[in-house]
Amino acid sequence: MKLQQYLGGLENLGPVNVEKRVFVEDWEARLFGVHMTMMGTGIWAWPHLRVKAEGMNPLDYFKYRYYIKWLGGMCAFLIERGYIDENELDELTAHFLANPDAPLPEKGNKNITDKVVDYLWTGDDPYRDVVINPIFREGQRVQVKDMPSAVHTRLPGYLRNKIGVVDEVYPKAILYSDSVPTDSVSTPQPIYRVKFMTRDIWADIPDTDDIIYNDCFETYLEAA
Amino acid sequence: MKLQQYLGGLENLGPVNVEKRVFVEDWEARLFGVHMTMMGTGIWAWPHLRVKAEGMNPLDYFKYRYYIKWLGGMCAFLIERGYIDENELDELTAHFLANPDAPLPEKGNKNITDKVVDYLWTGDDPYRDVVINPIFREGQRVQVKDMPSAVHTRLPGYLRNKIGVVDEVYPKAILYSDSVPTDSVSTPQPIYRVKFMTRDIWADIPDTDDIIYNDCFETYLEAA
Amino acid sequence: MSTEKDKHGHHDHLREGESYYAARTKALESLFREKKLIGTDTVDRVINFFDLEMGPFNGAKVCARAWTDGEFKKRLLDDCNAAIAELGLRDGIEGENLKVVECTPKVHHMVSCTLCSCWPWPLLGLPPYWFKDPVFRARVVREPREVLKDFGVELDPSVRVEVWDSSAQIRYFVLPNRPEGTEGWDEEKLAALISTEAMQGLDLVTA
Amino acid sequence: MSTEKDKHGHHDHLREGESYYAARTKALESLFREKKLIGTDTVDRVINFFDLEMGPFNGAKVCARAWTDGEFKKRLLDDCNAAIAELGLRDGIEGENLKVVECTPKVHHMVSCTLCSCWPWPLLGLPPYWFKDPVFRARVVREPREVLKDFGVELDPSVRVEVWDSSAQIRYFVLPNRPEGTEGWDEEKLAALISTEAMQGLDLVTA
Repeated sequence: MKLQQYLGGLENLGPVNVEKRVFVEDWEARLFGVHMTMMGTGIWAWPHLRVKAEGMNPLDYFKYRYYIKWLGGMCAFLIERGYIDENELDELTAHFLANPDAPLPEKGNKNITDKVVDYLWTGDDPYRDVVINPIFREGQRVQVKDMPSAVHTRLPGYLRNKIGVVDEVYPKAILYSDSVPTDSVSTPQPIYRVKFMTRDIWADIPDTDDIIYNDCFETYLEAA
Repeated sequence: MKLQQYLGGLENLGPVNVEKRVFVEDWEARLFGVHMTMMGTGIWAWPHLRVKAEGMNPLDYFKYRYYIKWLGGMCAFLIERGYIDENELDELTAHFLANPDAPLPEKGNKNITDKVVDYLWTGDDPYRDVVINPIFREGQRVQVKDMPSAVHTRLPGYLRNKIGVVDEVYPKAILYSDSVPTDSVSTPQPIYRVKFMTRDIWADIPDTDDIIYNDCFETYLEAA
Repeated sequence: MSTEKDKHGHHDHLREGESYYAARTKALESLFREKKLIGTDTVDRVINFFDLEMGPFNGAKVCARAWTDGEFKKRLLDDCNAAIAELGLRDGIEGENLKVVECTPKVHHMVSCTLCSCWPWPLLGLPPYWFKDPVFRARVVREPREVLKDFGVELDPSVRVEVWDSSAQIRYFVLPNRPEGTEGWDEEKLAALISTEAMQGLDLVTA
Repeated sequence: MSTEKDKHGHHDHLREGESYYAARTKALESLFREKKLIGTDTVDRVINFFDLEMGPFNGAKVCARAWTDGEFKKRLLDDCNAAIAELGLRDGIEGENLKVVECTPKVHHMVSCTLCSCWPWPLLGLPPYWFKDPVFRARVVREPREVLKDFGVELDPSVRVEVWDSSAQIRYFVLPNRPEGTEGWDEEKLAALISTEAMQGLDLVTA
């Protein structure tokens, strides 16, 4: 069990940190800018970052702030794929650590900025125009499979083995990602909004009318 | 999900601490002596301590050493049950913190020592001489139920929904505990040693012949 | 490089402090510039984009219009991406497929992403810290009312909670209840009442 | 006392340091003495009991006899509690129902307690730190061979691993393989080779 795939429903964690800022340190915003550049120029996509997050020590996952984890994941990815050299990065880090006000090089590719902004406005629609024959219909009872643990999943652990009702069959096939190892969501397939009674997931909750909706890839479901 | 009930199989945790001593600080041995006294005089039993452990913040559970958690659990229990007063304990703690060499009072009940040693030699046999009619037989395939989360369980989370084979039907009924809230192991009942193929629990492991045995209370099983 | 370093090296870096993270981030951007993978103004432009173009001010505008124009609200609930274009708003990344869920006096909607941090960027900008907090994500599906209390919101027990846990590509947006006492207010005045949190169900709008 | 204190107070104490834990433990024993819930010598006697009476020296004696007396080994595997009495050993707490599992060149046994720290006290005394480590307990059932590597033990891949995860009241004890080159050794000399870890499957016995 990778805890990051089973976060939903984990008990006894204490209060939520209700911090409302997006970035709590200046470097986080700049790191986000680099990440967005990587997205907009095709260096990576969300699934690559998520694979890194799910592969972390779960205690570290809880311990470190969101963008600290991003920093680790981005550096690891860029080194693994040969975009940057680890020693070079370590040396430059030491340089900026000793000289925090040292300027960034006035180099770069001025076309990248427009490309990234264009990407922000365009996005990356996951719908694929292929023929789909959804095997479940609206109103049907479905059970969530208990798939083997994967490098990366889009199936929240707390839904495994649970039964819900198809609330909506989405009209087109969705491609999640064909470039990372997942538990079989890397081919375009139908997705379904499934409605679960929260009490069917956790029998001990007091609020028996509450509902949870989740968008499930077809491969995660079987007829109940 | 209470993580402490689902420890088995948790991934990406890093190396085991292979420390071979039982006690790594002197106070731990003395705390254990007090605990053993509580056991031997009927103040508490294992299930009370386990309830406290399973109710902890899971991150704290990983963070603190075993006997540090015992210290917290023992103090909380003794205060809740009125054996000691929290303020009195806090004041005495402050006293010994300021005066680490201050002596313990030369008071006590000299009969307790023999009683505790006698308990150590006698133990607490959980077998209960009641008629049992085990509903499963040796060689039968059984599936582990996915019981609602409980205050305290003896069902390892990683076995939920998994299928194994009854390896042995134990000859007598076992009483786990009738004094703590559990997921129904608090009545005497048959138990079974169930044999699981490790690959049936985790499809991605490389060692496909490995086996896990677990002693399951009857209430946790259904015919497969 | 040892195997141990291969396995744990990158995580070791996490144990450093803020000045290290800042320096490493600067080193990263510096290398991107050297390798011409980024422009000198790209990072500033991205930050600026989420300050001025994609932010919760968009979502608030949508709510205010929906509160004051019943026909617009119908179109919004039916097809969010099409409806927001009427207001001159654009969709884009993390909002290719937006879906609005409407609170009523009897039903309160909350959005979560227990697997990562899916969030409707075109309407709300980037997700705040709390949404990405593993503790929020762990608790919101099982005990949404308790989580609301951490945000200072006490929900009437008679109200049903519906949690929308994003894990595919639909991005959910909550249309909160219009507060009482705002009859006749114009859209701008209404929009100013609406917090980011309210548009994901973690706050109620009050006048 | 505030609600917050009720909910989190006892855990807060955990955040203190060793001198605090020592003082609080002393305060606990002190209060037990004041209230006559304990004798002045009880704690010392309990510590002494596990130093001298219930410890891994018992288990080692059992293994050495089993290695040198085939008939005893049969009785041991059949009924551990009865067999150890032949050696003058007593069972007792956490050993009311002992069960011995025998390693062979083809099968290696390991014991775990993923839910707490069940351990055969009459044969091995109290469990060492590693057995109670949540990381050990999490990993041993899924990746026993990797855990063995952390203990410096490399198992031949052809050997099947059987893990005995204690969760009811049976306490498992591993009879390790007798090492080669010990033909004719007496029981005392054999017993001296056997570590606590070997009797739970986390070590191999070598001469």
